[in-house]
Amino acid sequence: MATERDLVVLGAGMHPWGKWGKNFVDYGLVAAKAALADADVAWRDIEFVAGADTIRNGYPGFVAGSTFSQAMGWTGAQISSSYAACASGAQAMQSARAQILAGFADVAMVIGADTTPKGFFAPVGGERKEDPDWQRFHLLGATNPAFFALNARRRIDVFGDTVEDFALVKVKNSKAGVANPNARFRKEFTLDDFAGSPIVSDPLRLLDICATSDGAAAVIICTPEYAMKKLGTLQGAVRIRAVSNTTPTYPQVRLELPDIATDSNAVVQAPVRGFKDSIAYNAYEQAGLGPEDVSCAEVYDLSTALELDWYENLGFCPEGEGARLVRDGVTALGGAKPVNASGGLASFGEAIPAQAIAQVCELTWQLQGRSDGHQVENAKVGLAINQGLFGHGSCTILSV
Amino acid sequence: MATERDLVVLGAGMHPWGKWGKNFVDYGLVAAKAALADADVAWRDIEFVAGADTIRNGYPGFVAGSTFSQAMGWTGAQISSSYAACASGAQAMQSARAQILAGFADVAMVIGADTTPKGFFAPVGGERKEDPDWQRFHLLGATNPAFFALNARRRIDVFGDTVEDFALVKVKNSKAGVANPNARFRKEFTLDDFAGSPIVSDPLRLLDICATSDGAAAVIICTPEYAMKKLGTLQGAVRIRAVSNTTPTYPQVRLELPDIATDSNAVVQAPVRGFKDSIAYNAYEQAGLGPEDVSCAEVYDLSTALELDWYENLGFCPEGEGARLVRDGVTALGGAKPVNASGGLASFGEAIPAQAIAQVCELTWQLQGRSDGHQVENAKVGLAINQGLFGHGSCTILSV
Amino acid sequence: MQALSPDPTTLRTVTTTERIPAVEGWFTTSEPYTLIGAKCTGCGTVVFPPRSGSCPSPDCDGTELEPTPLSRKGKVWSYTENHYAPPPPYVAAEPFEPYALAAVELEAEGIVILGQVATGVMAADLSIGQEVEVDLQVLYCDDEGVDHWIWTWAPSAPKGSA
Amino acid sequence: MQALSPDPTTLRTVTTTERIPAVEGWFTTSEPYTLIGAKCTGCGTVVFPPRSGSCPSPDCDGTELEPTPLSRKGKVWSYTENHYAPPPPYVAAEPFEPYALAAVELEAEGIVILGQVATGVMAADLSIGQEVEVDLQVLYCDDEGVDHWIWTWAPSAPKGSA
Ligand SMILES: [Zn+2]
Ligand SMILES: [Zn+2]
Repeated sequence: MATERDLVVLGAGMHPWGKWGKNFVDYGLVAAKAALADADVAWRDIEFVAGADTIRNGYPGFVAGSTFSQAMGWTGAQISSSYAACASGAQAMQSARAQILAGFADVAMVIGADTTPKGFFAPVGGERKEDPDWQRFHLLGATNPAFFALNARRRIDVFGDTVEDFALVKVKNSKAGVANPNARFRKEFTLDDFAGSPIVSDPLRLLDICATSDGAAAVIICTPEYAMKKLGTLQGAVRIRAVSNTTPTYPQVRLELPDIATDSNAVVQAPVRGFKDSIAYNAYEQAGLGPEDVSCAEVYDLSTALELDWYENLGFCPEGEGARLVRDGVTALGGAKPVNASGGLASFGEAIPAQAIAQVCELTWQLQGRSDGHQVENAKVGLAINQGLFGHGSCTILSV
Repeated sequence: MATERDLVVLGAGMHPWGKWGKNFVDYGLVAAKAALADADVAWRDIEFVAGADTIRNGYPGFVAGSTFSQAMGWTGAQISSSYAACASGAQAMQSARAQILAGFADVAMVIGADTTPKGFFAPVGGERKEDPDWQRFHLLGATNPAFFALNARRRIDVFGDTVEDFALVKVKNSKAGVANPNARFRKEFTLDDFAGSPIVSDPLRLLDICATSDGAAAVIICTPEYAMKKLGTLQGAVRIRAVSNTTPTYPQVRLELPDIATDSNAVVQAPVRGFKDSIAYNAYEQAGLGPEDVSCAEVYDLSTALELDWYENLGFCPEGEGARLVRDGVTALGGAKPVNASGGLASFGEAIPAQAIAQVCELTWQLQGRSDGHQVENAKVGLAINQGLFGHGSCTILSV
Repeated sequence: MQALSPDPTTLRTVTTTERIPAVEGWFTTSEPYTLIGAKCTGCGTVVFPPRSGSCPSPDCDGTELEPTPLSRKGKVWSYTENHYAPPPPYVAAEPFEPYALAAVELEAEGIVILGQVATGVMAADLSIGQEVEVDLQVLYCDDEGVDHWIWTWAPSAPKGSA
Repeated sequence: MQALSPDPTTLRTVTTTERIPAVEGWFTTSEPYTLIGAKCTGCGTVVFPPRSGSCPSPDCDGTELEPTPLSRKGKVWSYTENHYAPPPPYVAAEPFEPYALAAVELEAEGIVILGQVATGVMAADLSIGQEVEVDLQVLYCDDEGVDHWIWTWAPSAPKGSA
């Protein structure tokens, strides 16, 4: 049951994902205005603006909270600008949530937008010999897909997964995405399409790996009191039950982006729960909910195989059994545990600071029954999870 | 009077300011360990880590909260990484403060560190035609000192200030800084030194403009309950009365870094209170205090003339009368309103993400009576103020 | 497709007479020289540099802004002189010559706009409240020898002179 | 100061025989090739890449770490093959030839370390659990013709062979 600490998502708005190369601010403005309209809140009424930063767009990207506040028109609001790689959106969510729960604001905007270059993500420019992200590219050529592939290979050799299992994730997600007007790729892929897809990082093919996209997402969140005044009832209101920005516990013994090596477990024993398990665990604890309560989940399918890992980290099945869930249709739209009913990153491509906020938009609409053509029936609890480079956990749980 | 909402600064630590070109993480570790020792808190007990980012040190700089958490040893803490240019430290303070007041943590670390290149601050690399910061450098060669100079020139032509008034600020601050072991420049300057100082941006000379430095600062903040358990009493505890991250209100009619133009006041009237006035005003409101209550203030003397502006923005005197305060010794150590008893940026040089946190360290020690040689007598209320590019206000008020 | 190929004669004429602005759409490159702002079609608010997509006023939902020429003349709000070459991306001449910058208030628009001051006019020649007007000069010459132009603030001709 | 000037003869010998590492202090450049970690003098925790100033364990206040050679041999934890040239700052050969990467577990240290696999050894030649050992190869040749070396994981020679 939601308590008075469980804030309300009053409105959600997105700029559709795509690849146009426009200024990221343009996308953000569209999302901000859509979210305000959805919430029926005037921009002047927003007391706190939490921006999720982008690091490839110069100064305006580093100060996203300020950039969007100025673009919408300065109102004297308090602001924050957060960066946590792929988890930036969740960190911005938590920033706004804490400000409200601390009593500094009643209603806030959380916003992120990005515009992205073509091809693999490369590190930021310049020679920075002490930056682990620079080192892994320069010394090893260890791209993001290479890290995804190391985990995919483990699944094959240790759990018996097949590359066809991975492809099934894309088939499932692309099918759901066809009906999503905010998705970039609205084409249904089949297993046959994979044969012609070039291998990028063995065993992963181009179709296994998510693209980089332009896009923007914003949500308006507020106290239950504020929502009550606005809506007249909290019946059907989407509540924020948990936001987890968990970091690893030493020693972190699973090789994670962008690290060249794990911590050592020779002197200090590894924690009971691995990093990715702990992200979900902490969110469940905060919400007082468990995997059995989740109606639908949005997880980061940066690679197809990675989605299978998330099933296990989320407790949807024991470790090593993720492939069974996609094979049996459990995680498909219409299955018992629909995952990425939005179409996932397979259909969107990733717009880094916007993506975790977009997950919240999608879940909000699912819980409100507004996801025409890709609606999860009777959705009551939605969960979004992902992970950013450098130990950034990100998990949000919503419920009606 | 402090209330239970007024958190406690339990410990403060710095790495002395200087110019060694080491990795910024090395400096931060020293400050973090010093702050923990000062607070007598174990690293494992820190529940939230708020990092202030640096944007010239690659990925680790963008995720300062994560970088310092990993460097100190992952503990599974929740984290944030904030960027707001010169106001980054205050935004990180408010991030940690809100998390605690929202009930997500009882004790948190706020930390920032930087290492800086020589010379003027230049924009981040690459051709970014839509970035206002890139534009002002490329199209006009409008450096930071040029903006400082525009304001200094106004003071001369409109208020009747002289360049000697500006120099007096440096004379005053450099004198105080001699006794500060964390200051970089511990040399007392005289008016005679100014004659030999080259003009950088007329009317400002090199000695009028603050240098860029390496440095780090960290504070441990906690709930009054946590402090009570630790200290046995709240008598003499340094309380956080206000943190303001105020943005401008449209139209912003004063030309501010890095803008090429102000907003227009032709259709929408300018707000009663200008941006810089509003930063202090909001902090006073939050604290329930006024300028008359302030025992000592740390203000950003990025240029000498700028310190005079702050006197007026802080309500220490009416607009245009700032120079009188420095002439009459009112703001000197021993005066009625000591400003920059630490030595200010004149003695430190600026280490961007660390500076606003360093201001809090300095005020904490002043309020605790630990500022040997530059102690403000009977200091009860301390105020720190600054402003970051792109509309970032930053004001913190502490009291015992 | 023939029609789309420019006449080489015309092309040469254009490249020799047209001034390439260092930034697109901020000012006119032929007389009368003016800065170009954007005006919200909803509330009439003007903004410089010009922008699109969203009115800068927090009370206006306007998303359409159209280019609008700004007043050619204004009054100096403040000024300074750069004595050291600014860092890149500024393209500094070598040897570097100090130059002035002025922030100028356009009364009708209620905007203060920063700009380089016309070459040769220094801080000592300026004062607050002085009337200046928009002119153009070369900001830098690129590696291909093409000049890139920028607006400047130039003291208005004294009354009675041409 | 005479004593500080190197003997040109010696210098030449050094530059022709010494291998320039692509990164300083992470591995030995003469046999036996090993990776070099850092070991906390307080608690004995080992970390790779080597670092200084602070023990990586949250429970240890240690600030002194000393270089320590790591096990030469380990077992493959996982592996992959790059089929496209990584972006800069990787210096890719042209034409680009696919190569393998392996994450290798060092049992004694309890660390998994990523590395390029010795040229010519591809994913099809690898399996999880397989023993590999540290070797060196040229990562890239810089504009001055100087080779920069990197550690690799190479399958250990089968038992009984040299
Ligand atoms: Zn308008
Ligand atoms: Zn240790």
